[in-house]
Amino acid sequence: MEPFFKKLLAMDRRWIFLALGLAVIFPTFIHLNLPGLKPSPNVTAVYDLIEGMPEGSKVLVSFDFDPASKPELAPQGVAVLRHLFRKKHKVVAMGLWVTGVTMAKDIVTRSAKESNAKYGEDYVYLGWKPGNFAVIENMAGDIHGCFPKDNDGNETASLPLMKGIHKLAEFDLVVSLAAGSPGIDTWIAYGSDKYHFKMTGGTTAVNVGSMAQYVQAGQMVGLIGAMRGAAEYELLIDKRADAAAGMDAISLGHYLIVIFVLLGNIAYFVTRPRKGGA
Amino acid sequence: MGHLKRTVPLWIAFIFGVGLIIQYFVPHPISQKALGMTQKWLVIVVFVALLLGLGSLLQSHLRKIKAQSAGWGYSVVTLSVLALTVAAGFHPNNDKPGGPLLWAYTNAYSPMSSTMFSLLGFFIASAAFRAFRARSLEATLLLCTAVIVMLGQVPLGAYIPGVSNLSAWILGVPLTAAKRALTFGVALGSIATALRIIFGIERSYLGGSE
Amino acid sequence: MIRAVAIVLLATTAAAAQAPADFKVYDKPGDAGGAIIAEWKGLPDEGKPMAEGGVEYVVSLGLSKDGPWTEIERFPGTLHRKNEAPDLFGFSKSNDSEHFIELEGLVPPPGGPWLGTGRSLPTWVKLEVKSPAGAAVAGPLMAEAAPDWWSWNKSNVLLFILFFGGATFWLISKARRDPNIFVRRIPGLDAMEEAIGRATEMGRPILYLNGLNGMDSISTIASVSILGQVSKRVAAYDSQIMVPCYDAVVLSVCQEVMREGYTAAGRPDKYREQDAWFITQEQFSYVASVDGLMIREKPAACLYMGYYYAESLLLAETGGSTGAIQIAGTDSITQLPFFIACCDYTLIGEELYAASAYLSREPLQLGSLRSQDAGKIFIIATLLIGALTAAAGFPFVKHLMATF
Amino acid sequence: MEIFGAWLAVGLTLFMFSFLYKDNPFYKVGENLYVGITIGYFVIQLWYKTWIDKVWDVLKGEAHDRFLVLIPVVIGILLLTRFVPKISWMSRWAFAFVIGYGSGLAIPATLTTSVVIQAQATAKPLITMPDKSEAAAKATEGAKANAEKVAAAPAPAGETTEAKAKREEGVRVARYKYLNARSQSEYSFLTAYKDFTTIVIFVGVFSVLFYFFFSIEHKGPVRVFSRIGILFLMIYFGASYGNTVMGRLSLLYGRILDLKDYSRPMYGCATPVILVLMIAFLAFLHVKNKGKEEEHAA
Repeated sequence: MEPFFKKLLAMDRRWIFLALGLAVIFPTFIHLNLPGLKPSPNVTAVYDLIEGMPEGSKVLVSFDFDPASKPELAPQGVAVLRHLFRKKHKVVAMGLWVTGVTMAKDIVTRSAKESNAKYGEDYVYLGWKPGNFAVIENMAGDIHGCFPKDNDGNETASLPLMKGIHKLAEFDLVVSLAAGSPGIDTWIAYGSDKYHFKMTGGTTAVNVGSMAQYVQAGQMVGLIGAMRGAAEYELLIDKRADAAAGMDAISLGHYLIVIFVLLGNIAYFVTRPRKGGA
Repeated sequence: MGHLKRTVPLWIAFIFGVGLIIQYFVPHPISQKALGMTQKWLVIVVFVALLLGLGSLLQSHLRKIKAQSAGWGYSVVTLSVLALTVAAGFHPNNDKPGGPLLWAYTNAYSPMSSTMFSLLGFFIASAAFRAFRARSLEATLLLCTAVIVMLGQVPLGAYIPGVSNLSAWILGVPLTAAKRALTFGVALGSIATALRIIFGIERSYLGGSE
Repeated sequence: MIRAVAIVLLATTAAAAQAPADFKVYDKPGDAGGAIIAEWKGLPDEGKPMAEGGVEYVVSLGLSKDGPWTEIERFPGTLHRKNEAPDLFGFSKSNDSEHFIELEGLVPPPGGPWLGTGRSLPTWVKLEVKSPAGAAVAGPLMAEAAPDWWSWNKSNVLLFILFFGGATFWLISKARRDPNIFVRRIPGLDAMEEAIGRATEMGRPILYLNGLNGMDSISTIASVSILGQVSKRVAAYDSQIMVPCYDAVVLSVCQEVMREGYTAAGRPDKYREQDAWFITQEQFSYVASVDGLMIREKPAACLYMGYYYAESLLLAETGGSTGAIQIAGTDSITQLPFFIACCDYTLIGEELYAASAYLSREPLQLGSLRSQDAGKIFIIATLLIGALTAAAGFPFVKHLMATF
Repeated sequence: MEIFGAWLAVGLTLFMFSFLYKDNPFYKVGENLYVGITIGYFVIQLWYKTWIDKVWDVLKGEAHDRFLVLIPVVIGILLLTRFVPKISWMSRWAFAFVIGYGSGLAIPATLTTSVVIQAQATAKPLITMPDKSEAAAKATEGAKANAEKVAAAPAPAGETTEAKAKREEGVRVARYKYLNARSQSEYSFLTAYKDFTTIVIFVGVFSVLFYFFFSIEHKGPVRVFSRIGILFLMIYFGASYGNTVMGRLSLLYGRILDLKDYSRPMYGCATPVILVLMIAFLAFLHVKNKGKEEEHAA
């Protein structure tokens, strides 16, 4: 055994890179569905809210993040959209962060395609407009005025779905997936506090603490927190996808590091020169 | 001349240093306005200093290109991409959707910075393998807490009895203690250093006396 | 600063209810203006529900003594107690039964700034008490909101600054008289000398990083003065140093400091301005570049001094893979674990600030180092006394350490 | 443009990842391109956000004190004197401004956030004196009654798993509230645990501070304390290292997910194509260099 351990101690670190890389990539192709995940009350609250709305409710989903927070928030978006389309709700998507426009479009189109939702009738992607909170204020007065054209340049007024929606207050629910500000806080301050629509959303691990106050204060219903929250949501809609795979990948990564550390220590004790030995 | 070179800067540091300490205790709008204004000054100084940085950067890359020293082609890459980015920035549509600067941001800047950041995932593993060896009592303690906390983080850790509670306790109690003491130390050290500067004892930033 | 009308005018319009005693209205002290405060003593039964004889307070504002009045707030006797605002009233026990209300940034219905920022119009405040027994009115009283020149409630911070500054001065002047000061060994700093020596033997350069903060950050200032000491030794050993910079101002200061280091070592001819250069001011591209530099130039020693963020591990792990001796020093508490894991020596937190004094061996610097110890003794004593007195039921040390 | 963007993003991502294998031309191109972009971006940001917004627009404006913005411009220009060796000493005035400013700003700010607030949080009584007042006893009684009531409530018929989980959570919360109230009115196990926590934090803070003493020789009791301090530091280092792994692996997973996204045919299978090309090129380089080395050896 000793030569093996000696080799292990002197191992090129690239073997660790390779092992870790494989451990993280593997679950994205083959879902392991490791046990141990349990939906938290905040995530269940979001699920219950969407589940409980009558079919055909109008929901605005705002993608308020940039690619840096994609791993945490994109799976939340996909899971929520899947749920919305499955319940036959009408989805209007948009974003307050200019850096997230293309990414949000990709998420929306993919989820819609998978659920056979039709553009213009079941969902619309409005894109982005400058102005942060001012966008929300404008939308409160007149959505068509604020977004005369959708992201692809179609006349908003010509889209069947948008014919029935003119003001922010006409939405039954607004979902903000936010990596910071503008985001949930902006939607609450300039939107739901004034125009009284229901509000929910999701955020990144670092923001969970500061956003949880809105849930406690009753200004929003539930909150999806980081990748773990997304994985819990996937569990609830019974469609394990990127976030569940992510949790598996991350868990595997942890185990791998722990195993390497343990092996390294065994090797260290086996190979170290013994005191007073023969 | 000596005065201008050595005494004046010491006075400038003293006046701004003491001024800002006093400002902290003065709630009057004039004091708030002065703080806001001087904070903007600092930003503007950084802007002008950028020219200095650009000068140094151009010098070092042009030197390489001129001497055609090893890898000079990469310097050409840096400088031309720099020029392209600046040009894209002055495009009238620069940061609107579809504008060139935003395009470069989404498709080049952002993937590269998140990739560099994600390399940490690999490095945190290899560094743990090399560093976490039970060589001494201290090293063993470090190793054990790291392993317990790692196991406490993953959903499966909940199945190992005691791990998640112990990990939460470590993160809540001894970690807080050490962090607090470190914070005290750092605060005292930085205040002492700041005082040394304001009172002109620490003047190495002024360089030579000539 | 109380420029208030503190005369108590007790109007007794409704005989049945009792008007609160000591109704006062005055400018809020220690603020930027724009706020006034009204305070009064609570009534005996105010804590009870309305039906059982409790009270409701109604605060109204007006621009003249005779109104018209605008109701600002209406609240039961259990709210707005003075003990909610220790920044204004301290921690006295009587605060539990006294009330206050802070009136700020209010605009009366016809428009116009009433209590805007800075100085504002004279404002009349009227307090009505409503209870099942009837109603009573206190006031109206007048006050003007005005900005103030001193925040007395921050005095504890000022005291500490004076104590610490005084201790520093005293210890420095002591050091001037008796320059033999004991300083415990800091292994990381002793190793620096060895690392520079080794670099010379190997004929490879030393890489020195100043961290990712600007020149206005104290950690960068500490790092730059260590660079001064290091470059002195580099010059003496005739070694080579590379200082890739993250910030243009830091770059210029580094050049100045290095030139001085070489001059002090008697080798001004060896100083080359291009040994310090600017890379870029963005976290990860800076790291990408420095990592590449490490792999290509294979420095014999990497010194990381200053403030670092997440990139600490990217730097130290790459440096470690090249076999360099690595010494880090940072006050970035979150990044310390990664330097500890990857570097041969790490200056932990406060040691970074001690480094320049330690290396320079100048009595004045060492004297100020002792003021850091004095600060620690002060903190330890405060905590001990605080814990003991708190256990005995006197929380005054805790109150002394309240920040506003 | 979108497909080209995807190819660029994938290519650059893989270029940066190739550093894990070793330094190679792909990484060098990526690295230099990255530096170029970030400086360019930085120049643009500063130009618009600083020069235009904070200087140019102010100067063009009407404010009577608008010319004050020229002061920092002059300070900045002092820095530029470094390009002229004869008057380069003038740049020190600018250094002094920046450094003095930072020092003055740091002192009160550090004191409040890092010393006073932290000290306040640490100076707790090490042993809790139970609150013997009637109100405290009453609160405990109330919490106890409530906990018993919640625990005794029967499960409704046909309860869903989620509703059951919520109900059980409610029972736990009520019980915890009771234990918490009891720990304040009498010396219970929870009180002892809380005191233990306070004492551990206290000892930890003290011993680590002892470790940092510079002008006292570390022997005798100081040595003992500073040794304990080191142990606390080690626990801190280990725990916060372990605690960071999660975040770093999430980032890595995010990148992998992006690469997987870009493997789809709608992006022209960017990831596998570029990956194969890169591996082929690196293999070619490897063979070529090996050939060279053998030539050298011969």
